[in-house]
Amino acid sequence: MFNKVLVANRGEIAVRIIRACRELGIETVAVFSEADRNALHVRYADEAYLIGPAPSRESYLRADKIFDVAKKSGANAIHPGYGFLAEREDFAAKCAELDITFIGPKPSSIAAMGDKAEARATVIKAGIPVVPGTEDVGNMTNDDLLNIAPKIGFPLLIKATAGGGGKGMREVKSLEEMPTLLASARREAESAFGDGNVYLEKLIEGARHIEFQIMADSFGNVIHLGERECSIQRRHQKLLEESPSSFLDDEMREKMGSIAVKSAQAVDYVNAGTIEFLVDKDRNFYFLEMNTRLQVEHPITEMVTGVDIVAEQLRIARGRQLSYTQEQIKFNGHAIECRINAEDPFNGFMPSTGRITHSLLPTGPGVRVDTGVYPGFEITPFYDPMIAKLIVWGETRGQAILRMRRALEEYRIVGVRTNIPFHQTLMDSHRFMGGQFDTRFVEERFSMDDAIESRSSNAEIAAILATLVAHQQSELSAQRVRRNERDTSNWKWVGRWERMHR
Amino acid sequence: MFNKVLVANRGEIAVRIIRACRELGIETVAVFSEADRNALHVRYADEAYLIGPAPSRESYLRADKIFDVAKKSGANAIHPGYGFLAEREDFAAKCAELDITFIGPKPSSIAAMGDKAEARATVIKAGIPVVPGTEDVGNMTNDDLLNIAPKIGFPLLIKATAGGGGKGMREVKSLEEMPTLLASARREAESAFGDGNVYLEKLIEGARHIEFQIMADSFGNVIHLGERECSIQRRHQKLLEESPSSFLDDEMREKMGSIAVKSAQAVDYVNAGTIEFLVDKDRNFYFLEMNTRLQVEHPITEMVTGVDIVAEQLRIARGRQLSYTQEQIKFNGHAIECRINAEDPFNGFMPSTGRITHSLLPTGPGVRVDTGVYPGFEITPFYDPMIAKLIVWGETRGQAILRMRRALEEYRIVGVRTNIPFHQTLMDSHRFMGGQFDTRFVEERFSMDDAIESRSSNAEIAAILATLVAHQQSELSAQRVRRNERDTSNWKWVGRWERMHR
Amino acid sequence: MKYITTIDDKEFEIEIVDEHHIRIGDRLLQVNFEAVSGQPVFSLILDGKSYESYVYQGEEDWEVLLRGQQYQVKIEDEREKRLRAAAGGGVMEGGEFHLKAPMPGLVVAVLVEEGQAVKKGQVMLILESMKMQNELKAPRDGSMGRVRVKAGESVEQKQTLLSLH
Amino acid sequence: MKYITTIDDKEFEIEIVDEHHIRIGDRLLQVNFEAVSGQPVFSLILDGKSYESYVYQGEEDWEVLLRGQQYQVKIEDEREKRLRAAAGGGVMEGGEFHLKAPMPGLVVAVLVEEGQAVKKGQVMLILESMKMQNELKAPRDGSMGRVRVKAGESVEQKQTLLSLH
Repeated sequence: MFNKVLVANRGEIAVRIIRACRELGIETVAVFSEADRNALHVRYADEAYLIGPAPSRESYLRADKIFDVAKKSGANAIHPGYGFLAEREDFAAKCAELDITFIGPKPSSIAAMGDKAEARATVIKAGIPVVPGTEDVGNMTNDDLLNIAPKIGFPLLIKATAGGGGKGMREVKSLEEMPTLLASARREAESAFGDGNVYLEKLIEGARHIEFQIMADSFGNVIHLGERECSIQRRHQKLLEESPSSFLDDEMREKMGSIAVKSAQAVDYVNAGTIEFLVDKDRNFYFLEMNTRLQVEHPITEMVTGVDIVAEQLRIARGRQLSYTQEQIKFNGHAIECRINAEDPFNGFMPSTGRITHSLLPTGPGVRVDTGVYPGFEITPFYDPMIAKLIVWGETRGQAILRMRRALEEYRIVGVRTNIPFHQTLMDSHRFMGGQFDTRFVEERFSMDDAIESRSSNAEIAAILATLVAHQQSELSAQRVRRNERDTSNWKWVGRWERMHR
Repeated sequence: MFNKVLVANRGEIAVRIIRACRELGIETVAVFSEADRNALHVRYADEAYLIGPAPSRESYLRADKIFDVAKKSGANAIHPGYGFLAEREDFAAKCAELDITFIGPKPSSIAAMGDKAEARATVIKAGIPVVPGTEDVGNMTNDDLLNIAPKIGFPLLIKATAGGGGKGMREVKSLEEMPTLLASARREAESAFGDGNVYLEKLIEGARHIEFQIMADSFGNVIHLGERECSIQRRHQKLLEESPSSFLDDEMREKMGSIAVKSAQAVDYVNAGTIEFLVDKDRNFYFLEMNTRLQVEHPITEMVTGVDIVAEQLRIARGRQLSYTQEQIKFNGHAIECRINAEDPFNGFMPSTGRITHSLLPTGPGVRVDTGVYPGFEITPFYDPMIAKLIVWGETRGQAILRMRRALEEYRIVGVRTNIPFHQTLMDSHRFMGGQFDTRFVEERFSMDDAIESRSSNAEIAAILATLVAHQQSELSAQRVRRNERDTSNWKWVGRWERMHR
Repeated sequence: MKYITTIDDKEFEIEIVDEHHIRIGDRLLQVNFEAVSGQPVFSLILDGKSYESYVYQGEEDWEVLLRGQQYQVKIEDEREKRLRAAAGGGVMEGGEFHLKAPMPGLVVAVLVEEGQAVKKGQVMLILESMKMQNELKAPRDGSMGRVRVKAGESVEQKQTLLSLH
Repeated sequence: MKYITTIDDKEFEIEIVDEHHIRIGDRLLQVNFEAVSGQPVFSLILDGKSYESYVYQGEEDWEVLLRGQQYQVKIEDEREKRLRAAAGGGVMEGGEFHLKAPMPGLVVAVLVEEGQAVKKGQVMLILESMKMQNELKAPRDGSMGRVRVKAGESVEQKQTLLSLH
């Protein structure tokens, strides 16, 4: 049984994993790039080792260096977090070879779910509904795809077989435009994943993205921890998640949950994983893909079930049985997570970098913040712009929204721009409050100008604030000039020298 | 029904109340002293008014000024928090007179429970066990007390009738020393409360301080939210609380809970209140007193019951029924609160003042921090040294202790000294872990030197750290001297000027 | 001191009367104004109402972030206003615009060619940074001047990418 | 540079070899040492082990707060050590001790009189501050010198309260 875990990640998720280890009395080893010497995961871990320069491919993606650190530190387990090496079958296989416990599923499960075409084929065999599209195909030519497309029907999506994060994805409205789009999708997939294979999927309109958290131990026990509603996205990047989904009732939850469990069983799954579904307007649901790792948005499930998912991952990896049966999982209240990104919502969500000079976290009842940053920390352009996750719990969805609004209002981050104003505007949106949204909502039916009422009522206050600050600054600079004048007259020579060297 | 609440308090509890109001869509009015212009409650409230100089009796205790602000701002309710005016019958009565909702019990309930002798008499009538002592007495002479003392038996306690916080309290071991102690107790009570009356109570040895949270609406519904174990004290000041108490079983919990409810009913209680009990080694329990207000340690009850006590206070004050029946109150897991005080545990818990220059809050799963301070805020000597409450939840007591240990390790406050090391040492204490403690534990059987093992193992690291810092500083100052030397040779005159003005 | 402050084309006349009072239009208001812990975060108590805001100087105007809304604020004192009135109030149009990289990154695509006419809002270039693709748009109509980068090139922050006439 | 560093009467010989190495006794260790965000909080990675500590200069010694323990650390370089050895190593005893108010407050009680003999640890005075009564104790045995305050008096921080011979 392992007693020292190497956390092969950075940022908030590395901190999250270190916390779980510490609470179980397990020692932790952090790895860091040159840009992350002062990162929180380095400060909190028991041990920390430099693994290379700032760019990920020279540090956090360098499996060889990570294994070196494991050897040097005596770490006998690795938690990959999410991203980086988390879904790399070869990495998990190499761990087994080196007799290091990989805290996650078996390499074969990662492989089976990592290739989208194979994953579809696998779950179809298990009788699980998938979005209609090309089946059982490894390498279809453009001609094959153009032949099949009309049978699937338009609009449809071209998706990269090795895909993720919207890369190599194209929406096709008609057969005419398809050849061009196929070419560009393949090009993008090739450059992003080194694999230009694509497949076709029917485009579900008005779809919701709803996913189920599952946990499986090595004794064949598999349970689900309910769903997460993740339809609030922008360019296929999730921005806000909530649990439960206001779109599901108990019956549908049970049905989808048991299918999620079945999907995991189909690949002999162990540890934590997530089954993503698309749900159409008529509540038909389709298997989309499985994420074979800890998910960014796992905390909302923790809030409504009381299960510490990361602690449970560690227990499972230590060869223990699940601490819960399906019957013991109870859902209590409602949780929402806002991803706080260093990007400017008033300027096309442009990423923002810089040093955080001041930060005030929202705290108090029902509020949790998972973050890897702190005042004095520098946000660099090398990594993901997500700098914190703000999670709230409320007895009802309404209470959770009001609490989130309160927490967003309290949250201050100075030094980089953040998307907090986006979330504030979203919390005030009637459609969001009413639960009326799909995965296109943010891009197509939402605008930062929606909050026009509160805008005009506060314009006068904004004018006063800016004027007071401008006035204060011009007073200050006037004083500075006056002081220098005096210096020059008394200490002519010195004053000049001082200015010269300022 | 009120829609604007004046919060007649400061610090973390004012922030706590403002948060609850905001989450219910109620407007908030803060009051502040000259020392608190930049305090968090001022920053978070919708409105804020200065009410006087820093000393409490010139600001937060000035009922007249607070009523002026209520009038000016149109606040139609007042939440007193704890301390200051919270248990002042005349203040509550004046609110009623001015048609302002007092968010708390009726003046008559405050009066009945505020006078310790009357409170004892009231609950005795309701058949509730009290610590043996003098009964039914308003003004006993020293002779009366000296006569009764042997009947109660030694050791016993002299306590101030109007008392609280250990003021005017003396422990008496024998009749011989009693006259001197009576005199000093009366003197202290007179100066602290303007009332020199005292009474006697048997000293329960090895006692635990266990209290029950009760909630009552104006329709006569009274429920309890379980107990809080508050035996970790120093000089009658609570330092750590937990819920549930490891000393109680379900049967005893039910019995004490129903007696707590009965005590509240005996004074026709409305809103939130706390019944304090002493429990002796043999699990006999005695009514100690009732706190007719929100309690500092209410969050641990919120963590294990899921009830938002402050929100419930507001609902009750708005004339609504309790949101829960006794049957709906379920206890889930274990919560611990550490009071983080600005005091130096390595120097007799001496209070510490100064500007907080840096602060890093523990966050993540199961951690809540209630605080009114932030980096840049100045801790002044005018108010209570409690600057934050660190609260954790775990599925079991063991998990909660491990989580608290993790959270304390993460918590950084620079600029003032805090008692965080005290709590860290406590978390490592075997007696604390085993639940073996009473109200004398911290003073009599605990020492900061208990952690002697970890001390010596880290001494070498401490030596290295100090040496590196000292070395760095001497290098820096050497550089400064060298730079000055060069300056002097090149710019003799300038260098001298620069040094003169440093 | 009197200021003319403009937000969303609306003008406010704000007079700083003394340390604790301002006049806006004909209303005299009590102000209590503080910077919070040496940051560009300001706490304002205005006739009892408490506000907190992030105020800083942008490229041209002041920027105010208040309750989830961002305001571009133009502030002129009386002297500046008079000068501008004397100049005829004409706002300068045209001139060359240089698109600079807002952050270090990788140029994924250049969507315009030299000499090409572009419309305001048209995407000119895609820059990848922090794992996100960012569209850089034309701030006004114009014709493309020199294009200094090509797809696949790494650029530094503030490096000039292309120019718009 | 070599230092002799003492904690709890235990001596450590620590040599700063270069920016990334120290020698303690005969072990050569790799160090990576950083101040965190300009505060007296230091992050030390020592042969891979990560420590964080609050280090500051006390009245005489250095103080280190590490993992819930506070250490008084005495640091001497070789020159200082030699000087002290030459002086015979005698530690100065006695001298007058002036008890100063550690913070502003109210004197609740003065428990000693001028001329009285006191023992180390004996409570000399009670000072109320932040609603707490604080006992100020004698740092060593001695006899009371001048008592400058009386019960009921308000005192400023660092005001001298009484002296001990």
